[in-house]
Amino acid sequence: MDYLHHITADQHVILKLPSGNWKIVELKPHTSVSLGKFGAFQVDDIIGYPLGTQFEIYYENQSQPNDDDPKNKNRTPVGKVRIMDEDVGGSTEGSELSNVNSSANNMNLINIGNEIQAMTSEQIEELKRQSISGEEIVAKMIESHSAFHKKTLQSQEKYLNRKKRKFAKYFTVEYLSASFLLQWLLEKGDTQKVLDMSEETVAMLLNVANIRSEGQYLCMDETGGLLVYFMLERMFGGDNNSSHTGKIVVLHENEHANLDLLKYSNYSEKFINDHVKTVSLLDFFEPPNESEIDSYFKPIPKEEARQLKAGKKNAYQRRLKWYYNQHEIVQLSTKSQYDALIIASTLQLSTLVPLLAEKVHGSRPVVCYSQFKEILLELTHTLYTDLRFLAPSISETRVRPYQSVRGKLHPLMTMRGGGGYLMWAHRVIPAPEPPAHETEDEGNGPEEKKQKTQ
Amino acid sequence: MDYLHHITADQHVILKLPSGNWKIVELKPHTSVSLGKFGAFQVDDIIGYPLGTQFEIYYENQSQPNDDDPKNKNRTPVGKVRIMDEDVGGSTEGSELSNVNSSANNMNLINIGNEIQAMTSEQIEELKRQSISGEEIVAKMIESHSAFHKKTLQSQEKYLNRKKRKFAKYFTVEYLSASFLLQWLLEKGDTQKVLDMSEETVAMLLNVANIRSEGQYLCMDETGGLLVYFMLERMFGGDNNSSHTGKIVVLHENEHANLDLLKYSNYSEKFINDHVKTVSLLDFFEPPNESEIDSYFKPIPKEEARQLKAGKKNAYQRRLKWYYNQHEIVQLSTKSQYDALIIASTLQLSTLVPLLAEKVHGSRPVVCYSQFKEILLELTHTLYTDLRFLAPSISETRVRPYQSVRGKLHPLMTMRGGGGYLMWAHRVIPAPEPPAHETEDEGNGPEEKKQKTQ
Amino acid sequence: MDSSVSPFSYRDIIQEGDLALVWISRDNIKPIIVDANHMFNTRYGSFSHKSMIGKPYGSQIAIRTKGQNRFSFIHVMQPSPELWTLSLPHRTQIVYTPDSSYIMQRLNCNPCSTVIEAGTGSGSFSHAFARTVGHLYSYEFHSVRYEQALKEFKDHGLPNVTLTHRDVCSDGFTIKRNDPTSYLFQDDAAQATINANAVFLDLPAPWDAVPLLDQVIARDQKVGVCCFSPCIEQVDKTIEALEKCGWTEIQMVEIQGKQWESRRQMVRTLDDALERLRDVRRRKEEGIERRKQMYDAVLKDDEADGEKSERPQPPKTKFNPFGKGTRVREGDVNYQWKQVTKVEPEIKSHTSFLTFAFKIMDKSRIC
Amino acid sequence: MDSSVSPFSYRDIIQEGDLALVWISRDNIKPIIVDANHMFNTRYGSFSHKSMIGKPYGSQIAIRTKGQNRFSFIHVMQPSPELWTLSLPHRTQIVYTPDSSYIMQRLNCNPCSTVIEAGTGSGSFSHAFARTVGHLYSYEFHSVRYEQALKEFKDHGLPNVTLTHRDVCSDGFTIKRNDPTSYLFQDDAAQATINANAVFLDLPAPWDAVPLLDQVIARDQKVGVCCFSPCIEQVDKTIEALEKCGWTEIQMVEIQGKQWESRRQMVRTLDDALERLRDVRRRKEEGIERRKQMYDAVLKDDEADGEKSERPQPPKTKFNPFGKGTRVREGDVNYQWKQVTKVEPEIKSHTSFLTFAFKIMDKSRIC
Repeated sequence: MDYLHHITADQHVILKLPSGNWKIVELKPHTSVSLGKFGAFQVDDIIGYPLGTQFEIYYENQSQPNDDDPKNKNRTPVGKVRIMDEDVGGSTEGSELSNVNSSANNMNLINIGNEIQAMTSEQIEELKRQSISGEEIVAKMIESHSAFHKKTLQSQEKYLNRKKRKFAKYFTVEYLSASFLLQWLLEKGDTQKVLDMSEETVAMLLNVANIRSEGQYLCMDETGGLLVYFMLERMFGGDNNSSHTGKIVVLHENEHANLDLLKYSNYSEKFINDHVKTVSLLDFFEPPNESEIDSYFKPIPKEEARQLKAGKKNAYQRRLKWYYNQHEIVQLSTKSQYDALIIASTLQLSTLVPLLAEKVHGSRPVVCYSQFKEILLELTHTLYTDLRFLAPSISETRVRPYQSVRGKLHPLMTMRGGGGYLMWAHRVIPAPEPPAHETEDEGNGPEEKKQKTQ
Repeated sequence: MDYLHHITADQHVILKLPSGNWKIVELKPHTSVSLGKFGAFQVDDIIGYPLGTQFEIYYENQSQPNDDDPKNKNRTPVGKVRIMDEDVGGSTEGSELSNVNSSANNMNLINIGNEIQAMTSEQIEELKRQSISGEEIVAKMIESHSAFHKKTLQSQEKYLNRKKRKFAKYFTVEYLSASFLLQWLLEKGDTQKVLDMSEETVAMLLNVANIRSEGQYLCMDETGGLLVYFMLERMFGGDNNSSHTGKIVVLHENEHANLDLLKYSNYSEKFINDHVKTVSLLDFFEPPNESEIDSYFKPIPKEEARQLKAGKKNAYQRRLKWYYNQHEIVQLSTKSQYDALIIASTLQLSTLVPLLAEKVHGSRPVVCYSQFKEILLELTHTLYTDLRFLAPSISETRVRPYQSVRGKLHPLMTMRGGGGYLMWAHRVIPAPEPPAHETEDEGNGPEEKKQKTQ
Repeated sequence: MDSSVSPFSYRDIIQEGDLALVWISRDNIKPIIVDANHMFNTRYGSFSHKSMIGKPYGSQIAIRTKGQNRFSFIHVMQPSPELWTLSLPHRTQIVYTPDSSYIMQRLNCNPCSTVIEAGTGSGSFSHAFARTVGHLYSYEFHSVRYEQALKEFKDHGLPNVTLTHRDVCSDGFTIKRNDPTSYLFQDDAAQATINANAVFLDLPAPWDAVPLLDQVIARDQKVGVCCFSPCIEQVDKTIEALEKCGWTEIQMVEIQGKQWESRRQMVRTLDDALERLRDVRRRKEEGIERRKQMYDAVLKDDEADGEKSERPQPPKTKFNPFGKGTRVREGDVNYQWKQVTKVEPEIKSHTSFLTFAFKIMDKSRIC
Repeated sequence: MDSSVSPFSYRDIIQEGDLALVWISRDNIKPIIVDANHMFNTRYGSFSHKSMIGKPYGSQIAIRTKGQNRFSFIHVMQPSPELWTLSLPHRTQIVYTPDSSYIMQRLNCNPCSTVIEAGTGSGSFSHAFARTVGHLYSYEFHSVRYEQALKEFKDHGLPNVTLTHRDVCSDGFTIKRNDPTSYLFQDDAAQATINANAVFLDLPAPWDAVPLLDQVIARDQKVGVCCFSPCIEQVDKTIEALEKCGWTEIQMVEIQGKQWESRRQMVRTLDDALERLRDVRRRKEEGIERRKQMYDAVLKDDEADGEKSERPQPPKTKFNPFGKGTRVREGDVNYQWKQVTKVEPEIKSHTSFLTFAFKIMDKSRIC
């Protein structure tokens, strides 16, 4: 399973750029990947290194190719790569920065801008043309930056980061985990596409839904397959050869399920076909009739089928697939009980959940995601009055990241606002009313199912 | 204005006890105040010290009075007081506590309980009978506590705090600010009585409502007068002789306004009568008719009134008061425009606010408090479609207190969950539709009043 | 119970010998071993285990209490790591689900993961790890807790957990023969092969343990670590140690988890409030009319000093659309209600700071 | 404008010379001085100041744009400290209202307060202080900003603000004759009498200023201080200084302010979704029926290899209860909507840490 830990040909990986942005690429051998202003590299040069490795792109003096060919003027020249010893993608290193420990430099707080940069842009361009790394350029610029040491800590930091992002030519090749995929989508501005879901909320979902490698899950995923990818990763860890038997049944409200994002996964088509089943809501609630299916089509003996001519054979194979698919729908919609119900959908949950939960085993979780707490509020009020649901509650989980630099620790000044909410309940099996004379007697159990009075 | 800064006779003050609890007392001269297990003191002994002073109660050896009188057996003996040099009510002092800087004492983490306390309770009682302060008792107990230095930092702290609270006899006399009054109510468990309001939310309310000493405010206060007290304190700072002219008109839905909590304030009755007016919602929306009022009663010339006999005079004075009050209601409900509308009420805000806001000057704020965001959501949707309201928005403000001890800084592990929400909008004056042929043309201003599409 | 099946794996029917969780209320969940001869007693009544056996998990077990003939019930749940966590006594120091779930996600835990956990503590996080990961190496320095956890993991059927009694800060993570451990040594191996790719350190001084990790983490993979510390000063020392030991992408975060209850608040319209005041006014007006007459009388007739009789109290209002005075049950169908959410009265505002970092020990190329 | 009246005190009618705030949108509020000869230009059109004069504050000013004959409007607002804060460019370092309002409340600011503020910065907090307190002593170390604030406070009519150009960390708070200050010295007083009972320090190194406070705070009252620092290490040094200088009840807090938008989400029922799928199915069934016939044909008739013709695409569904494909305006009355709240896309997750402390210098008794 090298592809889980090492950069492998034909794999989808995600690249972290100096700008903090992300880029997903498929590593086609013998091709090059362009990172725009951060340079370009040859795929073959990075194959075999551990996933997570940070590479620097460098150019030898003579290696600016095609400079004369007008066609290639706007093409990023392909450089060589070397492994970087130290991470520079994280937060700013504290070592270069003097500490704020007196108010002595208060006076120079303002008016620090581009005007006090002593190097000309020509000088910088010259440096860039030489085989000098971004780090080195920045160091030289600091040297020549007379006012640098008069800046406040914060502005020093900002300055360094800005410069680094501008000149550095490095990238990190990461395993395309579900979390990175989400981060990439959020950075692209696809917040609404993933229903404003945050990593911490989906992480909470996976745990409270008790996702296990051997579970059979009933799922609605309106995030384009992101939720399903999170589940697959949790269940199988990207391992195409996993022996685990878990299955996700994805219900959808359109003609076809939208699991587009799985195209970035490194699971084989076979693997996905084995572990992810899609059924439309209509097929699920009004499944085909078995005898009707059989009336449309009956498989002929294998021997016979094998002797069909090419054209006929294809048509037969398609019909056979349809036939098995229809029977599978019957199986999934009428004969299966599930280990959890997991919903991330903008359909009205209060009408959906009570019906779908019928297919969930007792004691198993029902977990719904919504971007809006009010939607889950309506849902829980519906579930409160339904004895098949135990203790529905709404949870909110938020991560607060810090600037994690020693001597300058503080929560990040701004962060994304949303992240969504979860409704968590357990499917339970109500008992028949115990015999008693006063049947109109009100239920008065230790856990009051009915709304409590304030 | 000594009573604002110094402990004054007949003043309401709030006492902070070693347990962290609060107690409101009226300082009646020549009486004593009992703090239960924390001792008792003579009011006269503390008069004249600055508000905010921390006192220790101590007992001289012979000063256990009435020990033989069975009547007084359960009465707390009254001690003497002395000023404490150092605050011990705050967070634990770090000095006595060793730092966590290795895992060496991991092994002794558990099973630290009462069983390893070397002093007997008799010994402790003995110490308490002697003229020994709580601090000293705790110090002696630590001395005799063999396992103390083996405890983890956190358990050391907990232990010290527990012991201090148990034996210390000190108290701090604080000015009864609106914030302290709120804190006292919350600690008493009166969370619902004040609609779960937090200090930070009401602080935000005071600022966004632009409360000024000279403002005329229309207010609904379902917190028993707490909100009005916050406003009065902000407007007048507890100064009975304030020259500021501000006024709060309190609308109420019951026969009388409930401003009970003002009884703890140190404002004079006259002051409150001058600056706080109460009008029932019915009187406000259906004010008395002026000629009707006059038909019920007309003042007689002062000379005549003065000559009325005692019984008649009283009756006349009451009628006169009623008469002026009725005319004041007319004034407040039909002739006044207000500088802000401030509502903390559980009446349906979406029906209330549009009507009350009619009485608010243009460009002045409308601020509503609610314990629940959903209530304000309904309200803002109503206001969105009403052109008299500019940019209604919902805000949430939360304070997160830290354990503020050097070397052991962290946010408090638990805190109160609620605190409420605010709706903030500005009263504005819609322009008549500018003339144009296509009157059905949709409004398309820079600030879209209508709901934006996603 | 079939001893080869973990009580934490999916099971459908309650059977004799099963570990089950009895849900009395959200704050009161109790583990039981199902035993046909036992009763489960609550202050709401006694429930026989016999009545549970054979029923599906999740079943409500209902009784009529003898004395008052009241309907009383519990639910019998199959344990999951999250329910198990909820069932632990609150005084225990545990890693709560919002933290543990984020840590697991951030360290990308899955069946291909090998995880180190120090210390084991209450074992609640161990259960969540064990559900998901390939193998968990858990270390506990305290011998009593070690023994407790050892038994618990065995009872709970967690074969992918190796528990070792160890102060990792002084003695590191390497597991040797004769160490107090549940590790099963192969043949003549002198020490365990761990190769962890995810590490969770819940220790007072993680900086002592960080330098010792290199011996046991996978060399040619990206390995993640999370240090869990309540105080900010611990974070500072942890970052120092992580930097010194070559860990990168250091980031500290906090998790804030909130739980919301669904409630209803009565819709009290202005019209109803006004109608109620009108009712009061009507009653008062009688009084005023009478008072006016009295006042006129007073002015005209010196004899009548009506002090006692002139201020009759109007009868208390009878009209009350909000049912004040009587206690209205939330949701009472005679009133209109608005759905609202309410956060818990006391929230967990801080658990610990989570410091994450990553490392690849050996970046050499394989081909 | 009557120069004796502050533009920040309550005024009703927009007048020539007034400082007013033009509200274009929540994120776009611009100050203007009303001048009958001026226009206020936005990308939505031009608004003449003349059309504002004489109208009440809060008035909507509406125009029809010439080109498109579209309705366009602004609102003319009277400045308040909070609106003024919103009108400041976002890049400026300012103390936002959730912080400033809490600080004012915690320091019990009211007309009897005398407050010290260092530094003045953008002056936004100064406006909020000035509205409420008896007197504000504000200190600014940077000369350009000092001059700017001096002019602004004068223009804004804040007579209860004394501004002094000073690096308080090195030179303290005492105001002497000949110091660059707006303080008006009485007679032959050598220095100002300050006696502050509330202090706000927004400085990079408040620990340098804390020891210098004793000279200017009220001696016989309880005085409160709040230090405003972004980094936790600054808090540590601040607490150290406060403890050393005899300040007590030290407590650090953070303020978290969020703004919620009101939105609507379409109610999409299961029944509608099913009906839509039924529509698709009906269209497909035709296809299936045809395919079945073709299949039968294929099995019977070797000649027909229907590769091209046998898989007709069913016509796209026409029925769509959710109006997909067309862009539905939020709140469109043809659909059902659920009211929801949405937090800002980017929240201010951290402003600064607020460290509070209190002190009574002289505890002697007055009688």
